[in-house]
Amino acid sequence: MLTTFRDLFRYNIEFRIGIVLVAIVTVFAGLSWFSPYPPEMIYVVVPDQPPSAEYWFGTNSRGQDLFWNLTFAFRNTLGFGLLVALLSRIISITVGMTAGYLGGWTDRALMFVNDIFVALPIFPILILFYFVLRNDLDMVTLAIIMACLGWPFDARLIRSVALGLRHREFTRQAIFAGMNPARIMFQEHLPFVMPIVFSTAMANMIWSIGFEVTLGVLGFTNLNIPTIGTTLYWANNHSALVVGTWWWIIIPVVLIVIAFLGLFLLAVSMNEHIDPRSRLRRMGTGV
Amino acid sequence: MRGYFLFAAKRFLQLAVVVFAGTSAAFLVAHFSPISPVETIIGRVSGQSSFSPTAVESLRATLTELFGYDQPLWQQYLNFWGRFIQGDLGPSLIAFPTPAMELVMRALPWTVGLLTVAIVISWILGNLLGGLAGYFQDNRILKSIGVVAIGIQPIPYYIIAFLLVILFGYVWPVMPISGGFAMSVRPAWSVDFVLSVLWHSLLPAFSLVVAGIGTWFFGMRALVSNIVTEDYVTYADLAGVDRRTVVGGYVMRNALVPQLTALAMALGGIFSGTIITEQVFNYPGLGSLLIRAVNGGDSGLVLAVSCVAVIAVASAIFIIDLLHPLLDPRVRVG
Amino acid sequence: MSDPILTVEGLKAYYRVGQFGKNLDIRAVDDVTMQIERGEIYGIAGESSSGKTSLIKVLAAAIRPPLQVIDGSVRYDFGGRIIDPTKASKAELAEIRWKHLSYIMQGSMSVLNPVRRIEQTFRDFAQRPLGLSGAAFRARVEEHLDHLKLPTSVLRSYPHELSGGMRQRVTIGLATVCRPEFMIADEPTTALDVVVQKEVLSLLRTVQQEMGASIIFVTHDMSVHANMTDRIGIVYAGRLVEEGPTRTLFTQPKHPYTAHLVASLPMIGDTRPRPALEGRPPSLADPPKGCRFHPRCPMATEICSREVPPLESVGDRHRSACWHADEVRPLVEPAFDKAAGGVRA
Amino acid sequence: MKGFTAWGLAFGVATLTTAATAQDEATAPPITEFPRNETLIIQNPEPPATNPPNFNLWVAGNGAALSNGNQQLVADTLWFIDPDAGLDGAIYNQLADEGWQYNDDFTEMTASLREGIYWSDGEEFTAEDVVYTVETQMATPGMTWSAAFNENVESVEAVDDYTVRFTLKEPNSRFHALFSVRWNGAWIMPEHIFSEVDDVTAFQFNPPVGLGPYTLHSFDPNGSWYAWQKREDWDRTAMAQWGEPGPEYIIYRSIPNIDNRLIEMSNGNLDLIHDLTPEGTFSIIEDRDSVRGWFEGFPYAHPDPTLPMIIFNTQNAPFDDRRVRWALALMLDARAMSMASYRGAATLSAISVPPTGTHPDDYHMPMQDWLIDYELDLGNGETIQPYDPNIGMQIADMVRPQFGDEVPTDEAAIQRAFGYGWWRQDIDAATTLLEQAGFTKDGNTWMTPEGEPFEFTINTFSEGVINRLGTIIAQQWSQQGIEVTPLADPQIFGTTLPLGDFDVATAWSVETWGGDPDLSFFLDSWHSDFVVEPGERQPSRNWQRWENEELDRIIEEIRVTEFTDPRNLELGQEFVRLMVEEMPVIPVMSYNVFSVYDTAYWEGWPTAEENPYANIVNNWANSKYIFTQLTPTGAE
Repeated sequence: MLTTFRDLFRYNIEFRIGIVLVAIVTVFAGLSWFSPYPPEMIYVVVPDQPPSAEYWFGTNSRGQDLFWNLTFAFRNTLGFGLLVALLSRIISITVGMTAGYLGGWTDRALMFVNDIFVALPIFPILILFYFVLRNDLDMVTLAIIMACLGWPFDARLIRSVALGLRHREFTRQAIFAGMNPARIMFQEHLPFVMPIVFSTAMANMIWSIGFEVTLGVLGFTNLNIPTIGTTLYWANNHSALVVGTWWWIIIPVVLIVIAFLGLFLLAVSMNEHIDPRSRLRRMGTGV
Repeated sequence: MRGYFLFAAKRFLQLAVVVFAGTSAAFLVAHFSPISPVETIIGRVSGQSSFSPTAVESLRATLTELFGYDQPLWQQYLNFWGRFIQGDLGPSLIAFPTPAMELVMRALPWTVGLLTVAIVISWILGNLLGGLAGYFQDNRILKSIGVVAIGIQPIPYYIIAFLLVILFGYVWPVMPISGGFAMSVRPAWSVDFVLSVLWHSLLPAFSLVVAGIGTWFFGMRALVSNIVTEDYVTYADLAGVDRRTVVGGYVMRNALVPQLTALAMALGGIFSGTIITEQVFNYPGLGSLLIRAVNGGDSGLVLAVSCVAVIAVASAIFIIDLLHPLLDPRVRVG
Repeated sequence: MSDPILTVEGLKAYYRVGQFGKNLDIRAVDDVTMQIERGEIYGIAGESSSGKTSLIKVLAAAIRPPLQVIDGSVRYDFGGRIIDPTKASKAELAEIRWKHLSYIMQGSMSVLNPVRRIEQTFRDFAQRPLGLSGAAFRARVEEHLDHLKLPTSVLRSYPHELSGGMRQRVTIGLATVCRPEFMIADEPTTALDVVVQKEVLSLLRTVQQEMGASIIFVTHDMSVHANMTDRIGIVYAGRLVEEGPTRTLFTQPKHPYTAHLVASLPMIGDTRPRPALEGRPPSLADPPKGCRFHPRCPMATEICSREVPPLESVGDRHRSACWHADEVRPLVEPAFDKAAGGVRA
Repeated sequence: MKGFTAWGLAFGVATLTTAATAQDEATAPPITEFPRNETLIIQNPEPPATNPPNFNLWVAGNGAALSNGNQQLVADTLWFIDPDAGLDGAIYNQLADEGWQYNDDFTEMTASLREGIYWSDGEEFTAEDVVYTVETQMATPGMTWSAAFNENVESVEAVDDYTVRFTLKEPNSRFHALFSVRWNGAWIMPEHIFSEVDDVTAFQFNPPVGLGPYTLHSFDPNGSWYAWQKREDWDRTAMAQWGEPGPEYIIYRSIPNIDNRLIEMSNGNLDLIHDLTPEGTFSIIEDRDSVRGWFEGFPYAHPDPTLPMIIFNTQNAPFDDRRVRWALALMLDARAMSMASYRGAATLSAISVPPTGTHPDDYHMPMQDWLIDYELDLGNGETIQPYDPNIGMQIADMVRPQFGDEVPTDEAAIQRAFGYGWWRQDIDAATTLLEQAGFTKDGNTWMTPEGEPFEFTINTFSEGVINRLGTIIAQQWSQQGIEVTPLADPQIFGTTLPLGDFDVATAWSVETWGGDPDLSFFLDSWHSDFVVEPGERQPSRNWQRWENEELDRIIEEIRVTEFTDPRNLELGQEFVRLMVEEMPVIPVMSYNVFSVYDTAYWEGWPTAEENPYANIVNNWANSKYIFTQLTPTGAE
């Protein structure tokens, strides 16, 4: 895994750009720990100030310094994305590897369940949860719900990799050596699955953050927590784009685009690493 | 043919299970709503004037019985299914006592129409461009389309839709930014009406296309760049098979199979986008209805919209699955 | 050597890979000169990644980056029509493909488009070169398949509905339906089981004899060579190291590498230990100086590591590139009997 | 090319599907143009109607739109009481040709009806319609005014075609209020239509038959717009006394997205917007010269006679303790609340009467001295004078750098616009009061007498200025060591307030006529007779569930005092003083609605300064008087 990263970093320009972009937003989110203002406070600075030396990102109509407010928003949003990715990885690895390794009846049953989850329209279900939970729908709860809905795509991919590993020589040796299936799966197979786990994790983050933004924009999350979604909600609530406080929309959008682009490039370059055919092709076109 | 029936039967079973699981989940989640439909209705009915406590009490009793809230949960669940099978999901609360299903059915065609148009366009266009970009990897125009797509892809959908409103409604006000058709026409089988519907759906559909096309573009490009290395493509090239035949019949045609599967898998997600579209463009449809239901505390209607969404998406997937063997002969036997 | 259909002179084709500022040449085909006669089956043998696939890519005019022709020429003579696939325009190439020059590819599983019926594939491949309209074309194809003793019902099938052997026979039908003068067969039987392999080979041979076409037959399987080819060229690390009539090469190899290849053929009843070839084929990106075989050659001397041995005549139509060609002896008792036609397994 | 063909094909198919399903509403002629100089376009604040073809506004909660023109242009009833000055006084005789007549003990009310009024289908309006309206609703539970009529009316009779007499169950000097429109009122039903119907509650009433000068022209089957056309016989309606309405067509459009409202008005597709954000208002007034609000300059918005406030659930501890309520009030900074909610465009009120309509003259100005001198006993022997009469001036100074000349400088004007004053933030006094109530401070955290941290949730609106108000209030209390979380609650009026499912909320339980000092409109329902046990449904509007003997005395006296009696004002002021003393709710400001109108196509609109004849907040049925005053500018 580490050498994979090293190789990617060395030889893959997309991966490098992706790392840099993700690093930018991560550092930005990290700045929230140095914020002079608590995130939920309003009317602490003069509202509606455009970006300036004093307020780098300007101030919004709620009297918040957008720079510091967005650091919190990114911390919460990225943290949320990571948590969803982490939790859904656990489910997708378990399901994917079990189905791929055990095969047969187990595989069919798991993939049947998998297909059900794929077919569920997630958004109405999320809204239903919001409808029921209201303010109790904090970021962690939302993350758990999203994780429970966001694993099937990736489980299928992991399964296909695991399916290939089952027929490999070392698997047979391990079976002869008397290793139990769980150990084979997690000791022998997991390292091979990791690249695709990583790549799907990036894609999953884009997915979950996208939903967070959508829910937030509609006001269907806890509006007291600063996130990218709620930032846009408040901006919209104050007609930001129409009344000319454009920085309130443009800056978070630029930042989220940076984050998404970074994650996207990481996922793509990782995918390429997994599929050597497209890598060869890339070498070819590099002439 | 028998193989196909077996295949279709299996898919149908899957459809049934999805609908069952999805609606059951929706029922259970909605059931735990702290907002009591009974109290919501009483609030709405009594909101406009003062109600005597006795009148409220008798109304409450009637409604409790109507909703069956005096029964145990499993009984309510069975009742739910009993009514559900007959296409009845109880009364809506924000338009009491109009059946929730009636409201949903009124909104459904708009959503389905808009989504179908948007999905078909973005799928075809995205796959076409992506396929060409994957095949002609050195083409400048296709390369720059790829760069633009990478730039647009991460923009949250809401922003794309809203920018279109600002751009075509404000800066350069040439497009309608709200409604399903113009106030000057009436719904009828007339050229004017159809054109008006088209004209009004253009901007919302375009926003969905812009947002959706990237996925197909990238997916197809990646698929094609792999498929061109397949033996049958090389072989056809060696045989001097016509370029267009190779691109169309060999490369794209084979890439379409996984892209069709991807379409089925993406439908649930695409449905989410339309909720925002309808919000931003004030377009009629399920999304607007859902938002109104949530804000109105109408658990019956929220449940109905969720169930219909589950059914609609699952059915769409089912239909796509049925198309699958037509595109991929290998599925037919299995 | 009166009427060669193909003449290759001093051909060099490299994979030129440029990455991160470095230019790296993989010398897949390095200074190859050869001629192929009309009606002849010419075998090309060699280990995997010896460059034989690259060589036939050039011959089949399937040169795609990063493969580039650096030097030399290739010259086809199709009944007076002279064409060099490395220099010809796309239109010119399209003219000769399938009509004069066809191809049977490795891997029968994947050379047919899985979503097209066989008939459609025939149409794609052969309708233009044959210049026939729908019904006439269909009749021609059916006639051809009949001739090959293939059921015409395969035309309505999809590739996945056919067995591996049937698929490869269909491919042969596909490659021969236009009655080309030259065919390139790249490992056509590798993935097939032995019985099917035999049937496919005999089919190919029959068609070839009827049409009088020339075939370049590439395989790493020496027993197939023994059965199929008239002449063999041995390729090692991008170079042609020995060339001669099949029987001669098997009985009197004049290159130590050839001797090893021949010796590696298993023979029934022969339980003697085989002298194994040590080491691995060299990297084509950085081949050894001098004779490229010398690091593995038991007979290597000082000159071998210094100078490249020229490909020189060592007998009737027999050429070898070895400083010690005279000293090479077969490593096992020659047991070649082409007439018997048996494949030793 | 293949792609394009397929694209076109798919597009066509999908559209036809849509069209086909929408077709079932097909009735009217295919194309109607609405000439811009004959058409008035108004934003309806309701979301697109849930039940578009339903016009039956006597059945509550049936999903019919109300403020889509139905109640402004079609429905009518006996009297209107305007929140503003009115065309000729705030009280209009509408279907009645004179004021309400009670007998001496207020057990009978007689209404004399206007003659020569016709329904839009040509039927004459008579006393039978009024009698039918009352009797039908009394006999049919679940209709909007069923309960109100049942509680009050013993019997109703048509004395003759143009006279109706109500016999009341109990003396009530305010019975006429049911037929007096403030926002809405008990609309008269067309007897000749409804008597033909089996189930009046299920009846859709499409097309509606009304007494107003407009009839339904067409509507969107998706409920997002309704177009109305002037009746040819508009002069046979009660509105005719104010002249011919200007617009031939009036269209009400639902535009939920605020930005779209701004865009549509900028593009000339909207003449009157019901409500905007403060920022949106500032922006459109700056961008489009022909657009203005109720006030020409800052604060632009129309103050509705509604009083946003902090409501305590006085049945829950510790909010049953007057000292705690006062302490919480003294922790607040009125300037911050005004700035955060309305960007300074708020009209503050320290007393429980909205600072709007005629109320400042009746209450705020006369009571100013009493408020300045008011002494609050902190319980430890100290007293303070908490009222600050200068807060309005301070806010005016705060917004002047941004708005310059738009901000008035004259003291009286500032008091009208920004309010007469509010409570001074006094943390020390608040601390004393809380300590007197048994609270202790642990570090920066207030602990309840039980030793728990003092924390609670404040329910507020899910968006708009009241949401902002709730947020800033929570923040100010949190800064003082009470952990308060704002909760955006879309169900606040639907369930939260009626069921008492809250500790503290920002909403309102005070709504007045605006144009009359009488407070009975809301106050009658505050009588302790109506207060229910915790968990039960409280009838409108005593959401604070507060009981007080003095309050009951005031209410009971109002019930037997004639509407126009000056004694009402004295009783109102007594109520105000009681509320200041007890603080069961903390009044904050009037509900200022950012209605703006465009004078590009129509002129003659009401203004705050010269001609405040009607409320421009157009979901009020009272806004109908505007249409008679409008004339086209000639622009197209």
